[in-house]
Amino acid sequence: MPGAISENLAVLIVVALLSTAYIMPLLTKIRKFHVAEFFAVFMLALALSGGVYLAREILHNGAFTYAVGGWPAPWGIELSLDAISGLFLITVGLVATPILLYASVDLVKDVGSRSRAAWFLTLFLLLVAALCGLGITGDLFNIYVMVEVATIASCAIVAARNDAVAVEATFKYLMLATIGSGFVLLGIGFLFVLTGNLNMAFIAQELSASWQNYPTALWVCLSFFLVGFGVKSALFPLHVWLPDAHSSAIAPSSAMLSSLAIKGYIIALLKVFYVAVGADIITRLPITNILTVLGMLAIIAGALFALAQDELKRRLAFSTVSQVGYIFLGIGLGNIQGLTGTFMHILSHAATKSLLFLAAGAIIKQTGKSRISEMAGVGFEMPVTLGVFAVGSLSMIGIPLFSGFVSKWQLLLGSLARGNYLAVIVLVGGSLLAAAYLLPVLRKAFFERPTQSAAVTEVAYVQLVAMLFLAVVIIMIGTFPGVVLQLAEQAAATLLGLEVLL
Amino acid sequence: MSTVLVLIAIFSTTFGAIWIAVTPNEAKTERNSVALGALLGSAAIVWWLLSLGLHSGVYPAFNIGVASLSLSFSLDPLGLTYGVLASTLWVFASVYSFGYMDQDRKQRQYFSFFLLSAGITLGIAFAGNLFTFYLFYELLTFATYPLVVHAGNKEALEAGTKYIKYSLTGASFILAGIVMLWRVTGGVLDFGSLPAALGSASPSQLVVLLFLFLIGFGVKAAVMPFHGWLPSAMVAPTPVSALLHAVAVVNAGVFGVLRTIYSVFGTEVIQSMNVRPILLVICSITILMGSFIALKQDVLKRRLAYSTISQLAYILLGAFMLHPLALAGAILHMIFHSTLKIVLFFSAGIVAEETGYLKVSQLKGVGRILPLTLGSFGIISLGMIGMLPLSGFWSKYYLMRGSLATDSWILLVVLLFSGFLNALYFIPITISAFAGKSELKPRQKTSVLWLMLVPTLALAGIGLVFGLWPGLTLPLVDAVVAQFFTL
Amino acid sequence: MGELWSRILQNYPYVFALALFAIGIYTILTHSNLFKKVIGINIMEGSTYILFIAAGNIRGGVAPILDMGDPELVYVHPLPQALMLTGIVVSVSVTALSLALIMKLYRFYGTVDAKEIMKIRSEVRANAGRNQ
Amino acid sequence: MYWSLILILIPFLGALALTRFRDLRGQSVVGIGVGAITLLASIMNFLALRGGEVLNWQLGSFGIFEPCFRLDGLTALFSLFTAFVWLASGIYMYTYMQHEERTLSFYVFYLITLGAVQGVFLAGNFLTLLVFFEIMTVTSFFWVIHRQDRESLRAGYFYLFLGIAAGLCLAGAIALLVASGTTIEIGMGAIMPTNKAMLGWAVFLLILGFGIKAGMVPVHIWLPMAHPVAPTPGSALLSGILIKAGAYGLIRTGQLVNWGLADLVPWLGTFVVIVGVATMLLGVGLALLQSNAKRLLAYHSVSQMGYIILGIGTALVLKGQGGYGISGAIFHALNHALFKSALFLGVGIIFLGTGELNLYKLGGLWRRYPWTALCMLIAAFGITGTPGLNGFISKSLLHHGVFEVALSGNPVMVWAERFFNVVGVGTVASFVKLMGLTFLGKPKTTVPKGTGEDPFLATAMGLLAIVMLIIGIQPQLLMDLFIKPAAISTGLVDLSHLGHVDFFAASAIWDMIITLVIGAAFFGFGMKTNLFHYTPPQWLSVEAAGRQIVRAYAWLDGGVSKIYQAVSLRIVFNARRQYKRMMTLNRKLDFEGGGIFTVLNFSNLNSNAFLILTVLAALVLYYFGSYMLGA
Repeated sequence: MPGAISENLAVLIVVALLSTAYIMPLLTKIRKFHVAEFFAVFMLALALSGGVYLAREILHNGAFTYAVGGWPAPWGIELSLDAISGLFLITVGLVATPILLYASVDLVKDVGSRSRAAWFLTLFLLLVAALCGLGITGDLFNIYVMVEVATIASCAIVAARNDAVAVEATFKYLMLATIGSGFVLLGIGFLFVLTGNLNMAFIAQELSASWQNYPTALWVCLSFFLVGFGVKSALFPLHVWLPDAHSSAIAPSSAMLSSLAIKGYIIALLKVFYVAVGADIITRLPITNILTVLGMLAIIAGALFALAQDELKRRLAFSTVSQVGYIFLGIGLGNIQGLTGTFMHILSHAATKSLLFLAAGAIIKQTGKSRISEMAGVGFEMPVTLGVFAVGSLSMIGIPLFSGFVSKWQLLLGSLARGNYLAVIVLVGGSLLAAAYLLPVLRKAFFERPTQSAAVTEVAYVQLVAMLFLAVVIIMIGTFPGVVLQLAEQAAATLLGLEVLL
Repeated sequence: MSTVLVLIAIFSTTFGAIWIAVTPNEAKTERNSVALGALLGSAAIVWWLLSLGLHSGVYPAFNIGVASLSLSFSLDPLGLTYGVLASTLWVFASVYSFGYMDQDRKQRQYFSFFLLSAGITLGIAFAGNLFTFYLFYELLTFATYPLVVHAGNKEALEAGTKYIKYSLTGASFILAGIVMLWRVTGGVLDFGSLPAALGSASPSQLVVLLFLFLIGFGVKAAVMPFHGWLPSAMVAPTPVSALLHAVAVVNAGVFGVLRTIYSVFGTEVIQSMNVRPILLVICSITILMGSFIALKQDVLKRRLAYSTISQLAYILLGAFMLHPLALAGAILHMIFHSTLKIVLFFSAGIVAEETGYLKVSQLKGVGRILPLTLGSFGIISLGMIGMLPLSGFWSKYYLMRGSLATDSWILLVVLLFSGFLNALYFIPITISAFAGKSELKPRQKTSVLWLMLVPTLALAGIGLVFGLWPGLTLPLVDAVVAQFFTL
Repeated sequence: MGELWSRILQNYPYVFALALFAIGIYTILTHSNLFKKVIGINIMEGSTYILFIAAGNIRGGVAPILDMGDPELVYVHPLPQALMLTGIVVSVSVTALSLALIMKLYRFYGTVDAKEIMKIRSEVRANAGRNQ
Repeated sequence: MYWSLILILIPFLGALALTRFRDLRGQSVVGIGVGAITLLASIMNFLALRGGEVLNWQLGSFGIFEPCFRLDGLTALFSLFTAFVWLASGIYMYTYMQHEERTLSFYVFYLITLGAVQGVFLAGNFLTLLVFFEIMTVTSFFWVIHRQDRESLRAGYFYLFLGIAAGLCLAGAIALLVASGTTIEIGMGAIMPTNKAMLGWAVFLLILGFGIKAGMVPVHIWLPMAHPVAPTPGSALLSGILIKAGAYGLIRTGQLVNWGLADLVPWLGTFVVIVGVATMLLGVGLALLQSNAKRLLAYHSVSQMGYIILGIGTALVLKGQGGYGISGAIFHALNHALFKSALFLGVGIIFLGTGELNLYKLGGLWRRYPWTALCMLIAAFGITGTPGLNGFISKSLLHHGVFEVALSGNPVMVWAERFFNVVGVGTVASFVKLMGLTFLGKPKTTVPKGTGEDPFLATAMGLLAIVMLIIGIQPQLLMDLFIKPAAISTGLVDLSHLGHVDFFAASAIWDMIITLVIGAAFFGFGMKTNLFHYTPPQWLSVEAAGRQIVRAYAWLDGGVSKIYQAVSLRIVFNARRQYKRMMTLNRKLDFEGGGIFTVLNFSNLNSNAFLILTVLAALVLYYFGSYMLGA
């Protein structure tokens, strides 16, 4: 790769995605709209490869910072490219590409018209770009901007399906998310007031020097951040918008939101807590315990709510709540294994949940049945779809050889390292509950006689390819976690300020 | 070389399963030949590995994958015992299934999962560290679930759900145990080096660990409080109940317990923990209660299931006595009980297929119609009681000697008494089958019947041969005992 | 006590900002009319602008334009202002989006009152729940 | 050794060959042929050990299990008379089986059992013995249930379950023997056991196991039920031979403990004596009360086994001086085999003709069955121990033994001696009853033509009778030829006084005659006073006790299962209800109209925003709380 590109690759990824996003509406008029879609997919794939390249760089040459426009911090905008951003770039690319590929098949039919489809693509790419930005950014200003872009974009793609429930859900989502971003903004303001900086590295220096002087203020701003990002990333008591939004959107949107959008805010939260404020301060404050407790609550409660659902997508949405609990639990543990588990789970849950949502969308589209109780015998008609759904379920339950197990394993180790046996019980019980709410679907689909056999066929090959790709990703991560695990551990190490273990 | 062979042994059946999954449901001959070929192949390889290990003492061991959680396979006499047992009986069961499943509509599904679970069982047998063991143990549950619910009716589905619930709960106990072990030993999970690594653990940790593992494996081994799934899982097709619920799955649990006791903790540690009395009491209760409940069952397969529960406890009893003789008894009982019990299930299946009778009370005079079937049933049931010249005697004999060698007299009484209970619930079946008059007409032997009959008779013959030449198993048993006890 | 008062008086912009924020939240909470909710959102965000500007401001500071002539000039911190510009843009776009959504909702439900919408929707859902 | 192999294998092969024959004639020919071959083989065996050496050999080593065989005096004797009686009943079956159905299965089991019994006698260690012992139990069980009516099935179950119990006892005993550091070789004495207690329990289990087979009180219950219901040849063999397997085992057990030398198991001798006496008394007492001929004979088997057990017991008490006791036991085993089978066969013949077994309905049959009557008379004289017949010899030997132990003055032994005579009287009485009621008096039943004696039946009876006579007249010959080698091979120390036993001493004969007279008188008295119609109360019998135990178990089991059901159902029910509750709660949280949950309702925007604020407030408050507490 030529030097000019490789140096500026980080910012190039975001810029390229943004520009593609803005091109999209112009492509409405071309005869074959699929060209546009495949162009978008292609750009995503490029972003993915760029992310992989960056990750390799980071793994080998260590983290580095990039001053946008050559202006150094604190005046310029600084991108800090470390293992976190590498991992998250890979995650986004790896998951977003198949999702868009899947969406591209009958996007126009889903969202109504060509122009709407084009705008959908725009929003989608905007979302992806914002997430990448969240991954690589190094200062709070950027974080705020990217968070806002992501929020608006995700709201909009929920509303892409043009019906009452979707719009109502979107409005609620928008309202709550805006309140959340208001809190985030307040938090940023507090930090700024306290330290006079928006660059996280500088803030960290300032705080580590003088945080004992104003613990209360720091605490309040941390609570602002927690609540703000908690709302956006559906931490348990604040998840209330999620089920509606994620279950009423079209399949690709739900997949995108559930798997990636949420994770973006979590990454932001991680950066604020562990980079800006600093690991030693955070771990000394009770906020981590609160995160642990909330995480455990989320795991159990989310699973129980999921059990109660009969609508497949809604059940999956609640399962997202439960899985986010795992991630927050890892954050709360605040030790190397726990954070590694968090990162691994960000990746594996992204892949798994998007796969599940896509499969669910395929089932619903082909059979017209959205309730689990109606899905008897679907497995015989759509073996591939239900097969990948099975893969996703097993990974979600945390069976070895599937990606879910790797993260759960790390989380278990982390909670044991913390001596937190309750967390161990909750983690194990959570996976049992996951089995309880996912396996019945498979049982219905594969082992019960269909009530009336309507002639149902598999979805288009492209969609099958997309889903199979995700399934392969899951299994590969589960079988050979090596490199990814290394990256995750490095990311955790960066957060904790340990010297990178290679 | 042998590394590759191990992998082939494990995964050949998997390929066979995939092949069958893609062959159309009509191609019966192709399917059957693929299944038989794959199973025979893997069985042959396992036998070869066994002979290699026994003669030259070479046991292949190797790792796959990177990072902390590596799949490691390492063969040892104990694993090979289980592997040989499972893979061999699988061949017989497959032949039986060709007959039994002849008219079934979902043969493709059945046989693919049948082969799949065969490979997974071998994986359990050859696992070299706890993680690999847990992985295959977990997979076995999912691979066997379709076989359990094969009938597809309400009852079968409920039984399957029960099965999954029990197994997953047990597996999660094991997972917790493994993680805790990982913490305690600092990342050592290999069976070879575990007992040494456990030296640093505190007694309380050890007890917690032990019970996590024992509960986890006890679920599949159907130890008394956790036995509920086994009888209800008998709704599965007979070859499945025979193979999975008398041989493979339950023995996987037993095998796990053996691993826990001997490979994970090691005899010294367990001795020092003095939990032995509790475990022995639990086993004895399981033995007796199992027999007592079996006395009351009228459905033949349920009766067999409860007898399985009680017989498996014998093996655990032998394992918990921590004495070379008792361990030999446990290994012998693992081998002999499987070979005998599978015959009983096969016969029950033939009766169900030919006459449609499922209850003991219906069997009056059926022996006249199916003399070979019921005859082998009767003879083999004598073996279950522990009568010479059938193999069942020798394992009990060694268990008794072990119990005496460890000065636990009461176990001797338990063993003898449960033997008598076995007689009480097995003998009447045969007698009523041969004594009474049945209104059924004797029918001519179809090829299907022969497909089911031949494995049954062959295995019955094996039971007799082992009874007269128990020494045939001696090298294997000696190897296992020498592996864990320095004599 | 007095010391507290003095602190509050020193930082009156922050207090003011927080008060506004509370008002905005209160509006969102209490009014079931969607438009009023949007207004509440705007109030809430407005409060944050005040907070930032106040934080960035310096008594007697001038706009941060580099002037070699006079070294004693005190500059106002430019960063918050830039941030707030972005914030304004964001809030505008959010407002626009929410207004669009409200229009759609009105088209679907024939009302802009959250409670009404809830009632209608919950009936639909309840029926669905009864079916399952 | 080859002859021994033939002894064991030929019957099994014969059984295989039998399955080819569908017709009765072929089957019986095969049966007789096999019987003849075995007899020949056992004779050859006997000749093989002239000079009284002991032949041991292993049949190859199969690792864990080393089947080995032993041939010594005792073994040879037992296998010899086994083969002989088997041949006799084989000849008998030629005619008898024409009146039975499913002859094939009977013949097959007849032969397999022969092989098994020979194996039991020829076994060289207890494991090998156990193999054949179990086979014998199972196959002879099919004789018992041959009729397949309710009664025979019930008897069969008793027989089989007790047999299996016996096998389990032996298995446990073997394990104990191995653990106690002694040998399981047959014909060896235990030397220096590492654990005396284990040896004691082992011996107890051996006594129990073999005792069950030998019809020892109190585990004799199967015998009176099983023997009568089998077809007559079966009864003859069961009573004549199979229970001798038990006796054989008991003798070997005695040998195992060196006949009480070195007091390995102190209590053993007295215990066996008491059991023996009890067996004698109970057997004869109940026999007197029977009206069914076969059952009467069966109870007599019990009491005669009592004699044998008593003999063994005296030998155990006398610690190596009990030459009389042990030789008497062996001799009596031989005799009992002969006359008891003869009696059963005779009764069988009558049954063929009259179809009647109730003594009180028979009578005056000596005209119809002269030959049978004669042979049965000989046998009856034998069993009552009339001078000049075989029973007299063995009984006087036994009496010598008992007398010797009684000299010790130990009250138990003294009473044993007295009971010995009493039982003699009872025996006489009951056999006077049997013979008298059957053959004398006036005929009460009509016998259809052509069902009388025929050459085969006569031959069978005759063979047995002749042998009995020979023994009775030439006791010393028998002693030197058979009994002494046998007694030597049981490892007895002192046999010197066996050389010059004066069987026909006036005193002994006088005693016996007195016994006979008293017995006859007692019979008359009993007939007058209807004593023999007295039926003992049910609760006295062992079966009743067993029934009580079963009932108790059923009651307990029912209770336990009820409780279990109740508890488990309750638990499951509660779990279900709680789950349902939780699910409805979740739905309420999810939908509008959730009652008190409206505050948290997920679909309600206002409440959601409120929720967010509460969380924030909670966080801050939590902090302040901890802060205040901390500060």
